[in-house]
Amino acid sequence: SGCSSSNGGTNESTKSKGNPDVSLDNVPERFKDGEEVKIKVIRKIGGDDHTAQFLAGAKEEGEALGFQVDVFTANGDTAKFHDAIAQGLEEDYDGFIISHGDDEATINAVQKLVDAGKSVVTFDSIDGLSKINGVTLTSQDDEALAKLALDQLVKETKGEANIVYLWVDGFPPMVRRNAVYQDVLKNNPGIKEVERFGIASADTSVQTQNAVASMLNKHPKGEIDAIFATWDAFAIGAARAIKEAGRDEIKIYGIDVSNADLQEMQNEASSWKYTAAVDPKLIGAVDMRILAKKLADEETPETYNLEASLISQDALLQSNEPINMVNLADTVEGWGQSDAFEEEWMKTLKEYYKK
Amino acid sequence: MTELNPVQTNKVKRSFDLFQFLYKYGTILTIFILIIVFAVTNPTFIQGNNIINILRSISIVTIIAIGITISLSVNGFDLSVGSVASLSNAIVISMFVWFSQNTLIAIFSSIVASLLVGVLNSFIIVKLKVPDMLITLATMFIVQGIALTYTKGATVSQNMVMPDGTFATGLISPVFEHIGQVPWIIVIMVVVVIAVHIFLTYTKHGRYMYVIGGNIEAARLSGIPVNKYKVAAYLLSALFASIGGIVLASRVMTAEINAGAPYLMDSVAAAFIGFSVLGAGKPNAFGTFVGAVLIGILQNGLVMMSVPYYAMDIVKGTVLAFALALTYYKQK
Amino acid sequence: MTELNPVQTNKVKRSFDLFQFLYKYGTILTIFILIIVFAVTNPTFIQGNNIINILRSISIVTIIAIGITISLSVNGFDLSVGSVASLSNAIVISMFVWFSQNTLIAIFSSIVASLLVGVLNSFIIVKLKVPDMLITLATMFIVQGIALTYTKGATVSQNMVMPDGTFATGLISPVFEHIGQVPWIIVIMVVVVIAVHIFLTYTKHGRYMYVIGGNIEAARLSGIPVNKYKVAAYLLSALFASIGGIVLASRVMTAEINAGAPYLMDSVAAAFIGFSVLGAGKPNAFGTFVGAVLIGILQNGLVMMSVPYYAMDIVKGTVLAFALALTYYKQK
Amino acid sequence: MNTSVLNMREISIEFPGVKALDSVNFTMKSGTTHALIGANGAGKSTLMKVLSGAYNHFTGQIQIDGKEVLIKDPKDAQVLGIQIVHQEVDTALIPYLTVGENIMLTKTVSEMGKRQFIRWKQIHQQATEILNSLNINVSSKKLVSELTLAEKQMVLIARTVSSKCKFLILDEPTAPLSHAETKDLFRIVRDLKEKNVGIIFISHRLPEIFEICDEITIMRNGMLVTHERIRETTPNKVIENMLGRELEEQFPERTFHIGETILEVNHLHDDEKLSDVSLHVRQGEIIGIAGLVGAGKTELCKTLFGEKKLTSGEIKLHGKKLKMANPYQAVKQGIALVPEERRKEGILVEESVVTNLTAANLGAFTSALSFVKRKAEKKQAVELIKSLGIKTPSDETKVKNLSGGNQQKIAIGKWLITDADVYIFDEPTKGVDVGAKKDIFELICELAKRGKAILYASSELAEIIGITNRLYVLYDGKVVKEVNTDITNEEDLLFYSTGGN
Ligand SMILES: Nc1ncnc2c1ncn2[C@@H]1O[C@H](COP(=O)(O)OP(=O)(O)OP(=O)(O)O)[C@@H](O)[C@H]1O
Ligand SMILES: Nc1ncnc2c1ncn2[C@@H]1O[C@H](COP(=O)(O)OP(=O)(O)OP(=O)(O)O)[C@@H](O)[C@H]1O
Ligand SMILES: [Mg+2]
Ligand SMILES: [Mg+2]
Repeated sequence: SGCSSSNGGTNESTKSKGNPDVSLDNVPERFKDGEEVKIKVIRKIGGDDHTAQFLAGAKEEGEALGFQVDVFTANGDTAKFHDAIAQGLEEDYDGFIISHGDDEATINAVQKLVDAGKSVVTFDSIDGLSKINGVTLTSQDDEALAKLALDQLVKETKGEANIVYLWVDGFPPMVRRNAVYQDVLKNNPGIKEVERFGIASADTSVQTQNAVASMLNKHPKGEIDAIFATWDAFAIGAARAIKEAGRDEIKIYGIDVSNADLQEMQNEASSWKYTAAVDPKLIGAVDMRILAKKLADEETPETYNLEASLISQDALLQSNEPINMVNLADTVEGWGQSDAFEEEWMKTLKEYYKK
Repeated sequence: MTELNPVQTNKVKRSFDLFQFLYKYGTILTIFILIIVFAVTNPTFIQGNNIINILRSISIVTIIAIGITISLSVNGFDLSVGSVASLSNAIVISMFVWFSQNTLIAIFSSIVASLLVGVLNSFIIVKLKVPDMLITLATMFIVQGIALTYTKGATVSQNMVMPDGTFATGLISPVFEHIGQVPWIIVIMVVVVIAVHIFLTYTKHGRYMYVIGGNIEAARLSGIPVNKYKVAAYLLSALFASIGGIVLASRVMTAEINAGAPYLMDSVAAAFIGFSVLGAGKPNAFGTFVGAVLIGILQNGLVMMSVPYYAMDIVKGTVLAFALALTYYKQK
Repeated sequence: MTELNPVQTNKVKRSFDLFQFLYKYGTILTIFILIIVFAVTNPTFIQGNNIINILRSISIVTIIAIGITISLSVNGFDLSVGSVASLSNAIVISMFVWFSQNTLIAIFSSIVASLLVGVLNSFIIVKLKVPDMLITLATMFIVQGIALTYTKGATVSQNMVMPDGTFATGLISPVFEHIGQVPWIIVIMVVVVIAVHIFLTYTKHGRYMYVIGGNIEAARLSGIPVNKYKVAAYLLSALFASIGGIVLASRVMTAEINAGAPYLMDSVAAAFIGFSVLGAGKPNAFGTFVGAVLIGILQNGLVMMSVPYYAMDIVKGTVLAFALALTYYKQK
Repeated sequence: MNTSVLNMREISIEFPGVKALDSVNFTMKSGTTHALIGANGAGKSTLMKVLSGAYNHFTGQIQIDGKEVLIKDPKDAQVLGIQIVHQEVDTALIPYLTVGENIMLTKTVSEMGKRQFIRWKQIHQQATEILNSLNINVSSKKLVSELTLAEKQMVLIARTVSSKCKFLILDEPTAPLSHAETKDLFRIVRDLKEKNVGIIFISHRLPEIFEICDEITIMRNGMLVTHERIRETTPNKVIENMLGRELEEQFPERTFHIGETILEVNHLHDDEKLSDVSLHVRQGEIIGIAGLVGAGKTELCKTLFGEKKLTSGEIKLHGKKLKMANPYQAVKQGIALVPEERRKEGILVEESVVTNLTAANLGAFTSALSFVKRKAEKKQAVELIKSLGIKTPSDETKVKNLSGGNQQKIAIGKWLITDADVYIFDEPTKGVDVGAKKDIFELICELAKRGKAILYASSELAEIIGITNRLYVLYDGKVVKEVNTDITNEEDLLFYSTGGN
């Protein structure tokens, strides 16, 4: 039967669950006979859009490859995160993607996974993991992200600006972004930080909105030129506050992006001019590919940094249709499309399992 | 003996008055002291713009806290308001974005969904006799989960990518946008506070609620339909949580996950601080508003003074403790 | 009429027994049903390793919930435990990492700091007569702020970058690491539960605490030093929160910001679920443990059944509601 | 005026472990005052709760004017014109609302009809009128939580009296009232009777019953004993019917060995009421503190117990000046207090009888490391239950399920196992039946015989005369008279305690 679009069709129960027209000859041994592959994605932080997209990306890619993918987020509770890893070890998962395991205990936990013969890919986790053989550490290139946004800021203000710095300590990516920021301040004495604020709570964007609103009152027109927001939750809050106060002389340079962010930036009146980002969905997908290569016993690198892009409001406004995370690719070159680690056999598998 | 009496009365009266004064006006006094301190440090603090900022920033907390106040008035306690606000926020935005509905239908749907939570709460409390705090703790989780499941754990915004790969085409009505903007966001808050104040103080229903809260047995024995009023209280509490969520939605124009959750703590604090305002000695709408103002002023003033965010909690907590101490010291 | 009587008595007795049974054993019954359901779905659920996983996962919640239980026993309510656990976590790790202290000093310092919070709480409650829930809400913020300020809002871990650009050189003692590992993490929990159970049930002091919780006025007029016991209760509550924070520190070997905060809700739920276990009708250590087990089993079983994480709250909340309904339906 | 007839037939009700009413019949007409009498736990309050709709799991019939009526909840009863003032006043008042609101409560519930808004002015005006007409001197704007027990009782009566009713149940209304207030209450009762209201009056004070009632129904152990006209019976017959036996002399013989002074109070002041109180108590002596409600008896008792602060003056025990900041220290130094408001201050309603009885002296039942010796504790409790005649299904019963009088016995009982030197009793016989009263008096005399010093505060002058050796009369916080009991009488005491000199 050539029908490939029926889900839950008769093919499900037979040994080959996919499209019989596609030949699996060039596929690695592990995936040839349709034996079940179970992957668990465990992420420590949660409650934000980045998490949702990262998990969706991983799940989509994995399921396209015919894997069973279970996802879990601990919503910031470290012990729960470790409970989930320990529990996953007891079950019959073949591979794990560990995201944001930035605490010391993650090293031990991942070591145990590796000892039990599981394949592991990590994202934005503690550097000490590199000591463990066979684990690939991926991260979005925080240095590059911060640099993209800050270089643009320096360029547009010609190195003379009073800025508000929105940043919060306590998270490894934030620490890395701060390091770049400090460098930029050192190298550009004309850039002065007049205020800083940062809060990591469940309603970061609203808190930031309120805080920036009162800063704007404290510093009348002319005292602030730009805002550097190290996280999109900060940027969107600041953008709303500026809109409410009608202070559109201030420009926002941010990091990270989500669909809601894009909507805000596409608002012509919005002060959010630039944001540097990596597609979180792509991160999930690439991590899944690396994991698949591991399962196939292929060579994988020890570390991999996903490339960052700078999204500008101008570019967004030039498009004649509303832009979201998917069709952003039409505007920003390379967005959401990376063929990194996408092997031929993966394409075959995807074809095979296509519903 | 006749000489002694007046002296004695005087003494009693004097000490009595001081404490009574602090009890009644402690919170308001704290607010004034804060205003003076902040204004001296930074004169922009008392400019019109900033006052509007403060009022805008407390609007949602106040609306939700008013709901809690009503549940407190029948000696209940609704912990599910934060989740209900999240749910309401998610529904109202999704009605626009996913289903291209108009403002009325969007608001109506989210209020109906929230009232269903109120029905669930009050059913379990009234019929199954589970203590309020416990069951609303449970429904807090349930509703939070429902809101998350409804949005599949993602932020709902215009143009978003749907799970099936298509794009959402609905737009948020410009009319709706006004709700979360000055002056409407402040007007809504003021109307809610005044309406509930009148309701609780001047209508028989409000009085019955207080009677139930003060002594449920006595209320039942005097023929008040206790269960009906408990149900009403939880419906109202859900209603105001829902309004809070809608205003939040209009202010941020997206539905982030668990967006309403952070409002629980501040709202509880506002409602409790409100107990003593003007010597009410019980949950009351005006007091709740004053409590929210206290929290809002603190928040705003501290940012103005560039207090690092991590030290802000210390100051916020200390002032809260101070207001409480002023209020309760030597009271019975 | 003499015929009627025995029948009536019988009827009264029978229905009475069923409800009494559900009240006493509702929670435990729920646990058994859950175990059976999960085990049928996935046999690894009842394997030794997974049971150890569950016990490990509830250890910290249980320890903190035991502290809350003690504060509840004097009719108080300590909301600051989550923050105290954060503070204790931060101090114990920083003692190793920043100051290269040994395990004893590290643990000792964090316990002392936590007890200071207990002193503060009880001072305000006993001397200034501020209601427990309000003031511990305030100290919750204060202590959270203090913990954040202490770590400057950063995560404390080995080799961290200090504000002056150097690297922290201290190492966490390998001895300390054992505390958070099996079997010790489970042993500590079991010891805490048994010790507090014995304390509350079989000693004079425990009895006094319950008496105070039942009727503080009568307790005082019976010559019980009410204030001393209230202070003791808040000190114990802070102590257990501190132990919870230390165990957490040992388990994750870092001090993240607000690491203890998520434990508040689960601990409160555990302590409240525990009220009815075996018909105690009041806060009790064993019941709290059972409550924590219920929550832990749910959490573990749902992850095992690959329930989408966002739907997990629905199931968790529903089971909690179910246990509560079983427990309270027709009681009183 | 047409007379209504109330008829309760074969009423039975059961609680876990007790059959509280066993086919009781009760009949009365409106326009009469009907006494309901019985020992503590006889079932009086329960019967009246059935009539007022507080319970709906009883069997039997209630008829008004021969027609069967259904009373399943309080509203049903009110619609039928049945109002009740409950024995435990706290169960019927809303502490954080004003006196006015509390008085007008039933009116705002049942008589507002479609009106939605409260007229505050009107509420306070009407409440004030009612208060004035009843001679109650309390502002209608005061919060109920600030009232004394007697004032609360009067507020409750005011509320009930103000609503239209055919039958009014007063469950021990006079227990916290003194003479003057009782007189006011009786005036109200007579007025109502004139207006053709039927009043059911429960009291343990027999003289009151003979003063005000027309008919009397006597209960014992949940069963009806007799129903007769008051004119055809005598107090002794009533007591015999109540207890099932004759009661000999109510007050025990007093032959004491009076020793040296144990407690001495000099020039005591507190910040509210007491001024310049001096008194002393010797070993084996029972000292009365007489005075009207509000004279400051309770405050004196509490000050001596460390519960209230004294502003000047001194308290000496065995000649040593005492420093007492709280009751804990008082108990440690050998002072015991049986407080006035038992539900609030004296007992632990949610705890078992055993726990209550040992609460004041748990230290005596502990082994090393403060472990409680449960067996010893239970044994002691069982002994006390027997010796005090406490009527309880078991020693593990929660105290809230006991009748009022039995709760009072527990409040006293818990002090008997402590070894105090000074015992202070504040209205210990409130709500206690005559039989139990005798038990309590005997207990007190027994304590005196063992050489304890006893202070006995009461507004029941007869009791003071009956049991004390010597007494002080308080008026407005001051001692206006000290006198040996032998050489005084009730009239004199009443004279002193109303300010006469
Ligand atoms: N809710 C209840 N649960 C269990 N037993 C009860 C309950 N209410 C009353 N009883 C029992 O019923 C009996 C009658 O009590 P009731 O209060 O009617 O006595 P009473 O005649 O009013 O006594 P008193 O003069 O002391 O007030 C007592 O033995 C009491 O323990
Ligand atoms: N909680 C209170 N708030 C205000 N006034 C009070 C309070 N308690 C007592 N009083 C006042 O103190 C005075 C003395 O009351 P107290 O109860 O000591 O009198 P008493 O002689 O013991 O009378 P009783 O016969 O009721 O025991 C009264 O005038 C009363 O109004
Ligand atoms: Mg009675
Ligand atoms: Mg008194």
